[in-house]
Amino acid sequence: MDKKEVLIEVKDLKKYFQVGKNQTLKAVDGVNFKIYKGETLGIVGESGCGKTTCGKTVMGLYKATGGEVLFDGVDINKLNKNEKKEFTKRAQIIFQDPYSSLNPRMTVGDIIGEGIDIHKLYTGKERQEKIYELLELVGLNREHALRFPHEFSGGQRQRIGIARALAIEPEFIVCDEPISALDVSIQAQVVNLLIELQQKKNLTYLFIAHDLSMVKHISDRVGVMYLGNMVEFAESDELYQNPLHPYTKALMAAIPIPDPDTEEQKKRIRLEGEIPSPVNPKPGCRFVTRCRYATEKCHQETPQLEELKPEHFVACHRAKELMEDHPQE
Amino acid sequence: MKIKRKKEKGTESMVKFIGKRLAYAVLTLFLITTATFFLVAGAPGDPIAAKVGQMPEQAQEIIREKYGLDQPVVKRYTTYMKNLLTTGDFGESIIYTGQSANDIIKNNTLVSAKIGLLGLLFQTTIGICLGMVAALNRGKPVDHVIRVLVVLAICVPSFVFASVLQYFLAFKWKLVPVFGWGQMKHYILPVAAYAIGGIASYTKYMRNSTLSVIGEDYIITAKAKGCTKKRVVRKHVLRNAMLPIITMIGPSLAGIFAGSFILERMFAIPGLGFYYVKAVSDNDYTMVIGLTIFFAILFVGSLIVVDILYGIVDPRIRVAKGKK
Amino acid sequence: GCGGDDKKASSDGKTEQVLNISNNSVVVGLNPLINTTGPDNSAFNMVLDPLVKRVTRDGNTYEIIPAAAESWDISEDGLTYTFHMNKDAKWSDGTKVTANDFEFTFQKMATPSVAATNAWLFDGVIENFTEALYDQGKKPEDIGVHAIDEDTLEIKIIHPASYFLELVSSSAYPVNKAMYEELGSDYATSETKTVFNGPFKIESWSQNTEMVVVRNDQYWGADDVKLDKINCKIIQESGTAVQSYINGELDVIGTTDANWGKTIEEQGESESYQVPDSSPEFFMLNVANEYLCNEKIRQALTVAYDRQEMIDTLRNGKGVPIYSMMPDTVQVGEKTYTELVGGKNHFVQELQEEIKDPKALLIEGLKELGKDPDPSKVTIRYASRGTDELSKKIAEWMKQQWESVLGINVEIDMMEWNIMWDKIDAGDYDIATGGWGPYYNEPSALLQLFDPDNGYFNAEKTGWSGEDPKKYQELLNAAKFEVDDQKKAELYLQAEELVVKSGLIEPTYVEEAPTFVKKYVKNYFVSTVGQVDFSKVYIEK
Amino acid sequence: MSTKEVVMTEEWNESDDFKRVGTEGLSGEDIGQKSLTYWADVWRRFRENKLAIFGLILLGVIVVILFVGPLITGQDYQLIDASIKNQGPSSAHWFGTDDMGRDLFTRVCVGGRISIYIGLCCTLVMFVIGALLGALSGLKGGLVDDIIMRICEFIGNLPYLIIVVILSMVLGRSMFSLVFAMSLTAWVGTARMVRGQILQIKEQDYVQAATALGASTGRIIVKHLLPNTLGIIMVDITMSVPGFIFSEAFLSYIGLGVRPPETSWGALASAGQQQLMFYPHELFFPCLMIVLTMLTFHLIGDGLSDALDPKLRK
Amino acid sequence: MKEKILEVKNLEVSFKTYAGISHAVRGIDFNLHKGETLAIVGESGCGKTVSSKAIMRLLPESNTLINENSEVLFHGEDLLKKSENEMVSIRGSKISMIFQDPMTSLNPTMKIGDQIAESILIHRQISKEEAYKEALEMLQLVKIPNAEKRMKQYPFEFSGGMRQRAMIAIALACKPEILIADEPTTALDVTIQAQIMELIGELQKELDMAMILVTHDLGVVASVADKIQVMYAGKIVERGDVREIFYQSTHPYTRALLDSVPKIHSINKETLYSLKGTPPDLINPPVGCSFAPRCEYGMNICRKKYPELTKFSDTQECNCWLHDPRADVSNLPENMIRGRQ
Ligand SMILES: Nc1ncnc2c1ncn2[C@@H]1O[C@H](COP(=O)(O)OP(=O)(O)OP(=O)(O)O)[C@@H](O)[C@H]1O
Ligand SMILES: Nc1ncnc2c1ncn2[C@@H]1O[C@H](COP(=O)(O)OP(=O)(O)OP(=O)(O)O)[C@@H](O)[C@H]1O
Ligand SMILES: [Mg+2]
Ligand SMILES: [Mg+2]
Repeated sequence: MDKKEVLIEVKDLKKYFQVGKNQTLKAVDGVNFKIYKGETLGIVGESGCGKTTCGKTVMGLYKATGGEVLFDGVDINKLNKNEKKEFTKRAQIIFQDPYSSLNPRMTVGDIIGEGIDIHKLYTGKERQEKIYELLELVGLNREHALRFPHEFSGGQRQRIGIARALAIEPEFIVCDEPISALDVSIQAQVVNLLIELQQKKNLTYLFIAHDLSMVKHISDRVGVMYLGNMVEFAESDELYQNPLHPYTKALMAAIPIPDPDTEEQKKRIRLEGEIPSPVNPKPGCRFVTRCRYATEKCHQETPQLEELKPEHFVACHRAKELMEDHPQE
Repeated sequence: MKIKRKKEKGTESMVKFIGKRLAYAVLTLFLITTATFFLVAGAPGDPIAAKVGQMPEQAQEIIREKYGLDQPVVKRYTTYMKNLLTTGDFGESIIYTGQSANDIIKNNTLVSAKIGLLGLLFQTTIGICLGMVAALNRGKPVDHVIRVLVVLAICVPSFVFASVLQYFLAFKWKLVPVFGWGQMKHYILPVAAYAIGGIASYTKYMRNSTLSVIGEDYIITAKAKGCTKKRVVRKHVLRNAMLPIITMIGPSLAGIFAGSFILERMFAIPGLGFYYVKAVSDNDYTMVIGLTIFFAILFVGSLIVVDILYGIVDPRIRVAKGKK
Repeated sequence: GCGGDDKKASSDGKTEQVLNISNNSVVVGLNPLINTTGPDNSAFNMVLDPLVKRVTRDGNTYEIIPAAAESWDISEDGLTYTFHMNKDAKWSDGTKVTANDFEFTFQKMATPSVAATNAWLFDGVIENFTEALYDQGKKPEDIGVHAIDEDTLEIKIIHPASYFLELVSSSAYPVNKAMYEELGSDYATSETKTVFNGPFKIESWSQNTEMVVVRNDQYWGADDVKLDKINCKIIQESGTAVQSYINGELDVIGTTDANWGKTIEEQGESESYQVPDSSPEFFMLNVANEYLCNEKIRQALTVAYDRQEMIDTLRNGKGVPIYSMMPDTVQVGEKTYTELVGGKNHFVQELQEEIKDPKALLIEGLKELGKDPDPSKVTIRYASRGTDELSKKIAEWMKQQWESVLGINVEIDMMEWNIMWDKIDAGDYDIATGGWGPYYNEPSALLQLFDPDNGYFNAEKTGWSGEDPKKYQELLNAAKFEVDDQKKAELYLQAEELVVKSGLIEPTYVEEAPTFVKKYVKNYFVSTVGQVDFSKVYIEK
Repeated sequence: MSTKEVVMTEEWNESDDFKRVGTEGLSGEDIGQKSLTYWADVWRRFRENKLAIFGLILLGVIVVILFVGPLITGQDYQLIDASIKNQGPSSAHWFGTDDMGRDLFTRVCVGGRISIYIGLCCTLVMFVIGALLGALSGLKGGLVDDIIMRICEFIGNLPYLIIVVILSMVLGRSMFSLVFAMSLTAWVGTARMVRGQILQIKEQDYVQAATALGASTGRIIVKHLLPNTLGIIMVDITMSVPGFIFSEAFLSYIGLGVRPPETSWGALASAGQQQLMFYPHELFFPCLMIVLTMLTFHLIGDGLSDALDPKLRK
Repeated sequence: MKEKILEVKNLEVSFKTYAGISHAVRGIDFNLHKGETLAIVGESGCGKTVSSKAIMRLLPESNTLINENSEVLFHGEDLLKKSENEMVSIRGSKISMIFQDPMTSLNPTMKIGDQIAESILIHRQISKEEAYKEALEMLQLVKIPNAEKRMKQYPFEFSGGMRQRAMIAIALACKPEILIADEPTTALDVTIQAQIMELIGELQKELDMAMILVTHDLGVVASVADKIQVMYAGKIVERGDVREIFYQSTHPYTRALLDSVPKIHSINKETLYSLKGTPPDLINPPVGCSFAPRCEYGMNICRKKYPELTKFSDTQECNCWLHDPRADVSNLPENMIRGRQ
């Protein structure tokens, strides 16, 4: 872990959506993290907790409501037109939904070539060759360049999306749940491809997913989000072995393991209660409605991320005492 | 796995919501009045030409003065607006000397509304029924017959339809009076002629909407519960399929007062459509503005009504707006 | 109410005296001072008695008969009219109809703020009327209309006018003084805010549905009025109206459609009457136009089509061609104008005989103007009067006639008629369609139109210039003060020659629409101005 | 691995049959369907819709008749001949003659050209204005959107007839003013629809993907937004052509239609309506053509919207 | 072994589509016993939903073709031969179904209470009030807090988890003998998923219901299922009880499924097992074993002839040529080879 170069630093990032009068949906509410060059940072969390929003804000696709995103030390929200274009050349995104992320009226070749055209990287034959190369890189055929997205299956589409992102040879890619829409048998194809590419091209990933096993599989470090907040953040093995936040614990316990014996022995941590709405959230810890350790303080104050163990951050008022009470858990 | 986006609608109260709509509506109405005024004032053709045509110049002046037509347009506009805003009076009709536009509108709306309402009633009920029947029998002969009829009905101009109806039903077979107003039998022809196009389009929309509802998951849920076909249709399909239809009713709702010029003419129905066309072609600006505002109010109003109506039928919207 | 059940015989065995008629345009209002459209006048004709009435009798004859005035005297010089009021005349509220009511009516007409639409007709006729109306130093009280006493009304006019009685009969329906003073501008805004002194009174009125009038029991001649009730429905679509006539829902119908006419005749229940209209149709040419300033070209246009054929094609033959601005029914004193001038007024016919080759004449005219003699280079705009089917057909027919006979191009401009007036005002037309219903049956009622100063089609609008307009004016003035009918007619003839023979105006035809009346309706005669004396009509089944 | 082979190898050849081949020959990324461009695919599905194809053919036939018909009969649509008024259909006059003795067939053809021409022109104007403003409104959002939407509401409420009358007077009674007046109010609907579409598509990930790639707004509009709204717009377009033909008929009925001697189906129908009782053919033929044309556009429109419906795509 | 209540024999379902006839389910057989949980796993489009809907006769009549020889015997009576009226009385009362997507499976314009009560009203001769009271009990049973208030609310006022619970309440309102749960938790979060699955388990025990659980989530299967059948391209390729499938799967597809899921507790990051290619087109299903083209161990024969059934135990059986004595079993993972019975 020593002396890694920071590529991206996210400071107190906030993204609110105005949904009707006096209705603020705090999709991301004060998130901090760093991504080092060449690593994969995973983010997990329930559906709607703000993962996609976070990823898109990091990409500058949403204008941040507050906080900053420093890419190589420069705030991406303060870039001028040219710098912005330069930024887009270095950072790319792969979308969650392989169906809506490809323009149905463009050929696969054009979709992949779009970035090349925009940044005028190659023209003519070279461009064509590059596209073929990319297609083959993601495991498709040259002939597919002239086809349209609707002719492809979900996994293939996702790979087209990956090829599109790779076309301009970025350093950093936000992978927004690139596998959640795919079949089990296809998921592995994509994940393997991503890992392979990372090794080949020394890419940096922000890997978003709600499938914890997959996140763990691919990530070096993992952040857990709950309703717009980052509640826990650690190296992946550490996190999975010693979750500290009550939510993370529940999450870990809830993950169904495809192994009947493990399942049978599994201790269940039952979470009661429902997930509150992110619209006009109450102050205090967001998890308070479902947390069995909640105290008065949790209702009043929003906990901040604290480094309870080296490189292991938790945002919970009671994490420390709980950790000491049940060191094993 | 789909991305689910809970569209938490604003929780403004209904009153506030309507208030805002009304404010917009008032602004729109004001603009429309202004524009209409200047359009009509600027339009070629003299509203009192018919009256003063033959008169010597001096005599014409007297009449012009009476209607303020000797004033510059802007002055006329301010005077008119002042009067309109303070008294709500559209002014005396220029063509129908001695009668106020308000009275003319008041006296004729009801007639137009009767035909219109009846027409709308038939349009919606028959349209909705036929649409349902077609959708529920998709691909069967009934469906085909209904669809063909719908296209035909949409394709025949209403005046042609009206003429033919009048010729056969009234003149040839003497089943109903040729024209007239006041008794039930007089309604038959105009209402039929008025409704036919609407029936067709409601049928079409209802069919589509029903088909899409039938494909929804909750219909399968209902079937899985053990609902009989009839019950599924009555309890689950109908209400949901009618939701989109309600947005269609909005503009028609405003339209029922407007009257159909052609039908009024053919069946000698004393409605507003006649006045409207006449006022426009005669440059009777008080009448034009009066009618325009009247229709615009109805239009804007009906949109609000539809919103409310929609809220009543669709709980999702009702609560979103009415919370707190 | 509906026409259907009105036919039943009443209990005492007598036929119910209910007449169902229709009109294609609405009665605008009930105030005779400001409502003066055709339908308004028809309504007033039933419910208001002017001083005298002009009625039509069988055989198309006319007669001025006593109405609110039972008799009248005309002074030697023809300038003072004294009316003796009918002492039995009462308003429908039972009050007496007095000379004061009429005095008041005329005074109101002369009041500028009232903006009475018929006022101008008396401008230049009644003493001081002009000065009062245009606020030139006289007050409405100063006009030459005086109630000597309750039963005597004296009217002083400026020049002798054989048509004055007729004018009074058609354009001076009375208002009730007492009521008017009470209601002011609210007078007669509805049928309940007015009173009637005619044979009928309005029972109900819904503007674009129906007007129902019933016998006015207060009417002095009520005993002679046979009809109990008249339902006058508004039916704009002529087809609808005819169908309902055939179906028995109406008792009277007018139609120019030959097919309907045949159907009705085959039905055998109707009597048909044909009365030529008194309103000539004509084209007027804008002399300011580069081509139309030439007399030869105008004449060529005038004779380029056959008027009878026009009537046959466009009006199913229901019309009478006219070759003079004056239909043959126009009178000067006792006799018709045509009769007095020995038919010399048929200028168009004259021209048609003279000019055998209109195209050649046109080319001659073009040469005179120093223009390209090729007629196909000439384009003339034709302005329609209205946008209805008939106007369209006339336009299309005229276009074809002029184009094929003269080889010129005609461009049709369809326009609403108020817009056409506007364009004529602005001189923005080449050939415009005109039609005129004279207010009284005398040549001046039509010739005045073209008065270069004051007429509706004044020189400004027609572009008429040079000596002719002055001469025209002088001739009309001379005629005004001429007492001898023959001489008067000659003066009119000279004036007419200036406009018609020069091709400035092209008279075409008068309409002669048949009116079908169910046989059981008796005494139903339509006048040339379309009026019916309903007080004599009755039903006999 | 065709079926034939299976039959042949009924007797097993153990050594060969049980030879491991693994995933060999699996062109891993074989995609089942034929390669088709989006529009080719739409066209394919459209073609399968027999009614729509029927409509298309019928429309073609109608258009051909409109242009070729008068050449065959050799009649002049303007020629008035009082001697042959109101004749029924005959070999000389296929649709009979009108009340001024003009050949009705030729008039229907000439009128039809104008009606269709009006329908197309109005649609074009409506589409251009509506699509531009709608796209602008949907894209820019905020104040621009607000203003455009207010304008739409405002124009939508203006009395249509007044605009027709005024324009026909100001601009002269020409086809241009008629087209202008009719489309002036009609674009509002298109603008609303395009705006709605754009708002929807704007949210799609592929638009954001383009943004992420650094695409300019212009590129996004041209490459992504417009092509993807086109489908829905096309349905709207096909459906509005007959709508305009109808409007013109109404205007002709109240005397505000095309300027004579030109004619249109609306004008012919309105003239024919007055002759219905005695010469029904004068109403029947223009109406027949209106109905047929409307029918074709409706069928085509229906077919298109089915073909474009994403739910029906495989 | 408990009583057999459902027996599916040679169920074959196809659909008429634009592109041709799609053979969604191509002849499947299975039995269901009282109280047991049968899981059907397989990836998207393999026919899981179609087979379960076929049992309930809920497939659209217009374009569905069911083979005449297919049988669905419920207590020995063939459901496929029953009239629509008879089916109505079975659906919801004897056999119930929960659907995949709780967001769209509830009528948006009907109050939750009414939707639950409807189910009771249809099948039992009781008054509205009573039905409503029972519905309330059901809602409490599925642990929805504030049930009384919730009864009067509309689906959109419920969160996803609550909606899914309402669905369960509807399905269980009449205490059915069989519950078909079609991916009941796919749309939910793991924490909520755990709550729901546990709930279903409890209720199942309480009512001694048989359950068919349709899912592609092997984790869920591992925790609740008694028996598993694996489907691929419209056919069942392997079945067995839980442990047999998880620890001794005999079909390469089953293996692939299991291997492509990352193991959360393993520390080393080996490359995931990844299947090449995509599932076959059901309009022209391949001759032979439909998995053959993607199968690492595929042989020539696999692409020519559909493999016969091999039985390994009372419960486990599999259709795969690899278990033919003549098969080339080199490199085959140890635990895939099992003795035939
Ligand atoms: N454009 C938007 N306008 C308003 N609200 C939004 C918008 N985008 C997202 N949201 C809301 O923000 C919250 C977070 O959404 P986001 O898409 O980031 O969640 P997520 O963690 O990616 O969920 P999932 O796992 O379902 O993809 C949600 O409540 C969502 O409804
Ligand atoms: N009504 C229908 N018409 C045509 N084809 C259908 C229909 N319903 C299902 N299919 C097809 O049948 C096949 C099997 O579908 P099914 O829904 O059973 O899959 P599944 O195993 O439930 O998948 P998932 O995990 O995605 O729910 C699919 O190819 C599907 O496209
Ligand atoms: Mg997301
Ligand atoms: Mg499924």
